Amino acid sequence: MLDKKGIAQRIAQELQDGWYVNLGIGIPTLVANYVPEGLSVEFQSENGILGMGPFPYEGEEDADMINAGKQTVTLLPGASIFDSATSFAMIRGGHIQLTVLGAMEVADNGDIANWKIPGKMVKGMGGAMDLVASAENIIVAMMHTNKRGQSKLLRQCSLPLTGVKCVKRVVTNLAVMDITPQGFKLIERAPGVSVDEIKSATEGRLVIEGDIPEMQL
Amino acid sequence: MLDKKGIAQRIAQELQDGWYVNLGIGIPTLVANYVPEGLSVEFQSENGILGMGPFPYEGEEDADMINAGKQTVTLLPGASIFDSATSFAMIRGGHIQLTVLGAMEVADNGDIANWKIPGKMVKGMGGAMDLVASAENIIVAMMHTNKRGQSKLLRQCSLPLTGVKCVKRVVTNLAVMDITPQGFKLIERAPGVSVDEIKSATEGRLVIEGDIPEMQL
Amino acid sequence: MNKLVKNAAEAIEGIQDGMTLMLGGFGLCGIPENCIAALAEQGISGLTCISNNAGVDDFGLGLLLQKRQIRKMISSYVGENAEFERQMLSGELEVDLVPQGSLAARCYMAGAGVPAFFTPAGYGTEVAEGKEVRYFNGKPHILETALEADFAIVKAWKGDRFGNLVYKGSARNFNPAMAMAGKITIAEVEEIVEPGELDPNFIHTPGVFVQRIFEGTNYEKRIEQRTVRQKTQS
Amino acid sequence: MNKLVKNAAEAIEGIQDGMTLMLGGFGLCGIPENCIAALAEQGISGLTCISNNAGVDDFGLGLLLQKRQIRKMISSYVGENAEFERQMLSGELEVDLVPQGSLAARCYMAGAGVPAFFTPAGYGTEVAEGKEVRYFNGKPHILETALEADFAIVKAWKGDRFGNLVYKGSARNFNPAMAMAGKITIAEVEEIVEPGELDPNFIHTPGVFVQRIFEGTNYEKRIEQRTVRQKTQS
Repeated sequence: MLDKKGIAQRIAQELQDGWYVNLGIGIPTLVANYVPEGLSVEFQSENGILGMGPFPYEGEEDADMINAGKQTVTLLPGASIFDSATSFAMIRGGHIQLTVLGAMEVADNGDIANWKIPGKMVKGMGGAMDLVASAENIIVAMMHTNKRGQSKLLRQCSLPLTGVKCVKRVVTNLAVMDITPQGFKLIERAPGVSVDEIKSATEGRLVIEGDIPEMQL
Repeated sequence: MLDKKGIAQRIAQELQDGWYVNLGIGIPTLVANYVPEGLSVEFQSENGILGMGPFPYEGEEDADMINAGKQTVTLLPGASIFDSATSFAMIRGGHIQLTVLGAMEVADNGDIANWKIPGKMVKGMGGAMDLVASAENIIVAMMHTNKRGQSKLLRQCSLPLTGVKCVKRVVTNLAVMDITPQGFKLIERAPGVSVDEIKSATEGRLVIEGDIPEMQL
Repeated sequence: MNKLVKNAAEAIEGIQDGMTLMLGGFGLCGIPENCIAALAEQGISGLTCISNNAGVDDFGLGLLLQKRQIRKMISSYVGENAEFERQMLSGELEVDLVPQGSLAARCYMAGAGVPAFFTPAGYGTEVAEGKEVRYFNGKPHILETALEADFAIVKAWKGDRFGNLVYKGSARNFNPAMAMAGKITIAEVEEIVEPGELDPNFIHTPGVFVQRIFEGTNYEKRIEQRTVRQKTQS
Repeated sequence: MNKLVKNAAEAIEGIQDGMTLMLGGFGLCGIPENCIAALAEQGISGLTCISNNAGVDDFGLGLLLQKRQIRKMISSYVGENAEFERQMLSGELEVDLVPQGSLAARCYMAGAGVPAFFTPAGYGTEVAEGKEVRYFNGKPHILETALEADFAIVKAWKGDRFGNLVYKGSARNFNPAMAMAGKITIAEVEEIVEPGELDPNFIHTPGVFVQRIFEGTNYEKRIEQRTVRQKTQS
């Protein structure tokens, strides 16, 4: 079974040289720590940065330089700054090759819910609806089940949707799955996790074809 | 009767302090030469300049600094440069207080034609359609009649339109007229021009109320 | 061309109860601190505020929420403010949540004279309810409309009396698009410079979009998430 | 992140007969001279060219018109080119004239993922024929669609191997919006600089929009209307 860092590490394997990547808040943010050697990728922050670097050294924080999670960050050489309208022009226009974001629920048709629990949590969708409606390549990073042990991979989302039929791949603490017309197609098992464990943790349709390899981290 | 410079001079009287102004090619360009003392106005060029100044001194021309008429120009302090999309965002968004342009024909309902003579001259509309559709305050600068002596102030335009019901005021070599629901309303006569001369040179409906003063230049 | 006003109090003259304001910033970054303080002081109320976020409890738009000056918020993310959430859940505060990219575009489009446009964002969600759907290249889009404001209030780094503005770092965010959208746009800046000092090639907001400008004072520039790394390993 | 190519010949690889190209520039100002020369040399034909103007008879896109490489032009103003007018009036060349602001917006919107938008420009004229009309605030608007291109070719002043671009003066014009709109965007620049040399706060086109970049040579930068004043009177 993977921890959050493991999920991020596995997703980092999806990166390709020259890609522009938008990482959501939470587990997705950790992906930046595992960029494979020799790959050049640029991270976009939807508040208006391309080429985000690591956190600043202590004492060098700049209130005017934050990421979409409101954390102080730095810029790498080749970075650029732009306004929110331009930032979402990039996103909506399909110029970002990979979007990684968290989710409360994912349905086996690619629907995603991650912005609202009616009557309870109403923080807003931020940039998530623009991201999921626009990107070609959307990977969800999340735990397979919620705190009460219920599956977050469903036949149908119960929460208000963020986007429809948009998720391409899901990476959880248990498995890597692709969204196919037949449902979640199991691609890889997390280390030490059996196909049966994944089955029982997945409420949505799960497609299992042939031997399912274990992830190589 | 006014010459082209006189028309420009009369239009310059319309300028107000703090206005942003777009001047079309031809007579309108000359308006910049007659800005009343003490008024601060900024000239916009739709290829991406605010704060256009005079022509450069000989030898100081810069191929990268031209106006919409493709003439080499300079910038004044406080000028800014932007791209074409932003330039027309300004225009379409109603941020320019006055637009002055030439016309082949103006109708007494405010229609204007200035971009095409079918089968003959097809240079294109450039930015004229955006300007006339967007600006609140459009003044046409032109000669009252064409080279064959025919009126250019018509009941209805015969040439393909640039915009409908958009012209607010017309300044010609003979008169200043406002567009009203009743037609061209005569506001001022050019020096030495009689109301009858204006009447006979105007094909569209002409409204004459009371004494018509002569322009003060 | 002189758009200089003395201070925030003079800049916000004419803002009345019940008006719609746009306020730049992302989180607490790049927010018009001086004007927010002046609005709080004057107690103008019944406001509709268009702003990506709603500040935190004791800073940014949180200051206006505390004093119940805001009737309605149009935002994309409001997660950092407990008082906001309380007012919203209790129904005291009307909230219209808008996808962040649509929010930015709706400001930009208002400034650009485009009253409506199609975007894929929000299709199939609550956001699309009641909106026209149309397919382009086989993909569903919804029709979104431009957002207008009686006043837009933005914060820039430097500016001149023509209203030309330059922003610093990610404090740019929503400010340029909102500057375009206000019927009257107020800019507060950290430093007023002489016309000509800002390179015309590198002005972020041309002065034509700005009606009033002043040099703000005592910027706190609070950091919400101070994240750092240690210098021990180089 | 290395988008550097050697020269124009390498940059235009993959451009084929019958493709749609966008080319930046206003008149002869800010046009991609090197790429136009390479297109002329390689004789790629049947092109649809989206460009505000069509050059003059012996420069700019006029070079491609001379060699009959262009099947269709999408432009706003084509007044400076006798050969163009001849081909258009004779029917050899298809021409779609578009209001200049709509042209710029249709490029920008393509790059921004907005497939259609309403604009007042052209309502009631030939341009509106066959287009949807809708009223907003009592004013008629027409629905315009985004323009896409197989390749966009732009000219900038400086750039780096990440594709970041900076333009000079009014040579900016259509280049930034077109840079956003190409499926593949080629940028030719007067000077390639090291990443980090361009201030991140003042980059006009972020590198994400650019796929290939090279340092051009022998820029002629012809002036169409050399207008000057005398120094005699100060």
